[in-house]
Amino acid sequence: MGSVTFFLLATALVVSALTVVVHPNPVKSAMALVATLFLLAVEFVFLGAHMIAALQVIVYAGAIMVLFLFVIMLLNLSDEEAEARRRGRALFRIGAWIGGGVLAAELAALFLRVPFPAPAAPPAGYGGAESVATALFVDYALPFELTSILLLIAVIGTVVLAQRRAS
Amino acid sequence: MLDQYLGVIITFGFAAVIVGIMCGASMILGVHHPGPVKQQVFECGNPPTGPARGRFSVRFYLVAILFIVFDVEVVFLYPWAIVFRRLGVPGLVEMVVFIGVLAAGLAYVWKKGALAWD
Amino acid sequence: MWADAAIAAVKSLVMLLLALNLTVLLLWVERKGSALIQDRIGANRANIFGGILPFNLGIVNTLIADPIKMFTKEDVIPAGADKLLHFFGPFLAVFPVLVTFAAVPFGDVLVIGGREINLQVAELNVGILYVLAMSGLSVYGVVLGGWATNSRWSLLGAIRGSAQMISYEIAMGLGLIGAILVFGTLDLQAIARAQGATIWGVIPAWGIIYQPLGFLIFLVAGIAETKRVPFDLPEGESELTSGYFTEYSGSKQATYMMSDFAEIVVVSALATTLFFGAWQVPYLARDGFHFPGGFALALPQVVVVVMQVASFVLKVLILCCFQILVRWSLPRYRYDQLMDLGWKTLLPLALANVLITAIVIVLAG
Amino acid sequence: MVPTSWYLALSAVLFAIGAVGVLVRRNIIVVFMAIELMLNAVNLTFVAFARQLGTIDGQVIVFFVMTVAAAEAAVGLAIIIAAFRNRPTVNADELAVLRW
Repeated sequence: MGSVTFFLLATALVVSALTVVVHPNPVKSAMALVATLFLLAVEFVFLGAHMIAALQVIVYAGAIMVLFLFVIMLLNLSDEEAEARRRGRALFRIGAWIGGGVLAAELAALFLRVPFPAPAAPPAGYGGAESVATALFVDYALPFELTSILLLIAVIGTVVLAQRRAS
Repeated sequence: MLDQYLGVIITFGFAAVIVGIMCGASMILGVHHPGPVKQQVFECGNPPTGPARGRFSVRFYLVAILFIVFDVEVVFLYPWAIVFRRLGVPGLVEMVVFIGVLAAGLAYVWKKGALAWD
Repeated sequence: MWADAAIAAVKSLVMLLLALNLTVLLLWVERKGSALIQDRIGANRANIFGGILPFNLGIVNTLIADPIKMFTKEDVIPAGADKLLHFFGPFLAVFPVLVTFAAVPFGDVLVIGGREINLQVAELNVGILYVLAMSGLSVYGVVLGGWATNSRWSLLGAIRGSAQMISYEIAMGLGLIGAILVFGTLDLQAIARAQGATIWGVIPAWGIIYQPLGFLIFLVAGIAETKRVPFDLPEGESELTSGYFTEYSGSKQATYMMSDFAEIVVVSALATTLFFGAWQVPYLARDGFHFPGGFALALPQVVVVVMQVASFVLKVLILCCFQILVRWSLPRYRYDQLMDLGWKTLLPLALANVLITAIVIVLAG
Repeated sequence: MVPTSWYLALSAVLFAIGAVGVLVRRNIIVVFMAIELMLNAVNLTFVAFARQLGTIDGQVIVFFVMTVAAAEAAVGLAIIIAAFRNRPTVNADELAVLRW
């Protein structure tokens, strides 16, 4: 992809990511995160990760974010911060933003100085369903099985936490 | 491989224009006579009382959690299904174990009554 | 490059117009169909321009007069609503559904001037996943529409609707796994081509032959996804007025209504592609008919392509009509029955279907 | 072709935005979303390096990261709901005690 496309996408990504962080309304924050995740999926497509891009939209944008929205609506959260903002945290906030800016600039400068050789043209079918599936079920069979245990623990933990005791 | 997505991008553009026009038509073509009564939310004639955004049963949340877990499972099943013929019996065993563990989770939730709506 | 883009644009327009026209046509089929079932006459007149038109076709009413009326109505946004999200609700209900059509093949290859045009807007390696990913996003249309309006009917409808949609999304996805096990690919065009084969040289090898249970699960889950009777709890007219789009009027409300029908078309198109041979006409190959028994009938390529597209549209239309028939035949489920059906019946059934299919494939070699 | 380092720089910026979000926001759910943002920034580096090295492993790791994120979101949000029940607030400062 051309550098113009990259910069357009990158700008959109940064803007939506900033919206997630600064927007006072949690629902709009969540929607901005959905947009960010979707744009990241587009980046994945450009990087040749077709399967991962589709999964990103299904799992992240389509499932995890729905859960976030559910919780926001469940707890009936409205614009928060107005009161939290008043409490003399201004200095800390400014410091955090400066620190974040320095971190981003330093990391970016570091990465941009590394002379990566141009990546070789990927083999046919790279990042497609077959290649990811083969790697997943042959080379990563054990982590795959462990994943199921992780999910089982998540289910049990959630039910225990969320269900009111013996009601 | 990228030129496959040309059609997707173009479809996104067309669909956005079509749906945008459909959603926005009334804003442009319709009349605008707002009024306090007209802008009230509809509650079968009574003036609404109290805030509209109450809290909800935690059951809906449990459904969403189960959705996430099983969505991840489905997402693992898709790549498995396409390479299944090459994997053969080991692939079947792998997936039986995986589904078995998650089915145990489903059974637990079922037993705990998180799926019961009354 | 530009030629490719132009071809892609034309294909995309054709597909979108096909889908939209089917959607609008369904509105009329629904009104007429419900009238037939309930022994009424149904939509039968349109008084356009004060009756200047000499003829009086009911179909004109639904196809032209209704949209014009809807689009020129006032857009009422209730006080306390979030204007931006109020717009994005209906937008996100239809947009993701429409873009899924990019991956659905509506014909085989058309050859014009030596250039082979694949009659599919985008040949995606991960076709089915693309469709599922996009259609999964339409849940935001429901959630945002209900939340943005600051009304309790809407919010309740939105919560119910989204819980229902995500519950049945699992069953829907699992129902398709069996078919993917059989065909071994996610590419919808490849699946369509694979269904051109025949079993013992006679029976067309359509997906439904291998996956009757998978089709049933997919169809039930698909009907539930469209949030219509018998699964119309989110709208539940008798209890929630209109559910998540209670506070919508004019063209936004029309858009929400259209989203239901667009989803019907998507479900039908997917079911056709995976289980009913997509654009395949039995025994029709690229060069004409090859009937079992050696009898062959050569046909020009254009005729073949037209027959394929027509076959696709016809199958989709039949499945759409079936869904409308279901809607007007069955009473509404209760919410606990709805959740039971999704989680306690369809989900275990779909898992069993996947395992049985896999075992049969292993045994058959 | 866009060089890998650009993608890495972009992911660094996204990561920093997420980190700042964790620091400055008090709404615990928004903090959570910022964490998801950081996870995704890292995913981007995985996929970028997978292309750089011409292997598929980075993409498989992203697969696992998504699974872990799903489990983490489920449990984390359940904890928030459980905490909310005892103290109706999602302000991180007011949830400072490990006991309720």
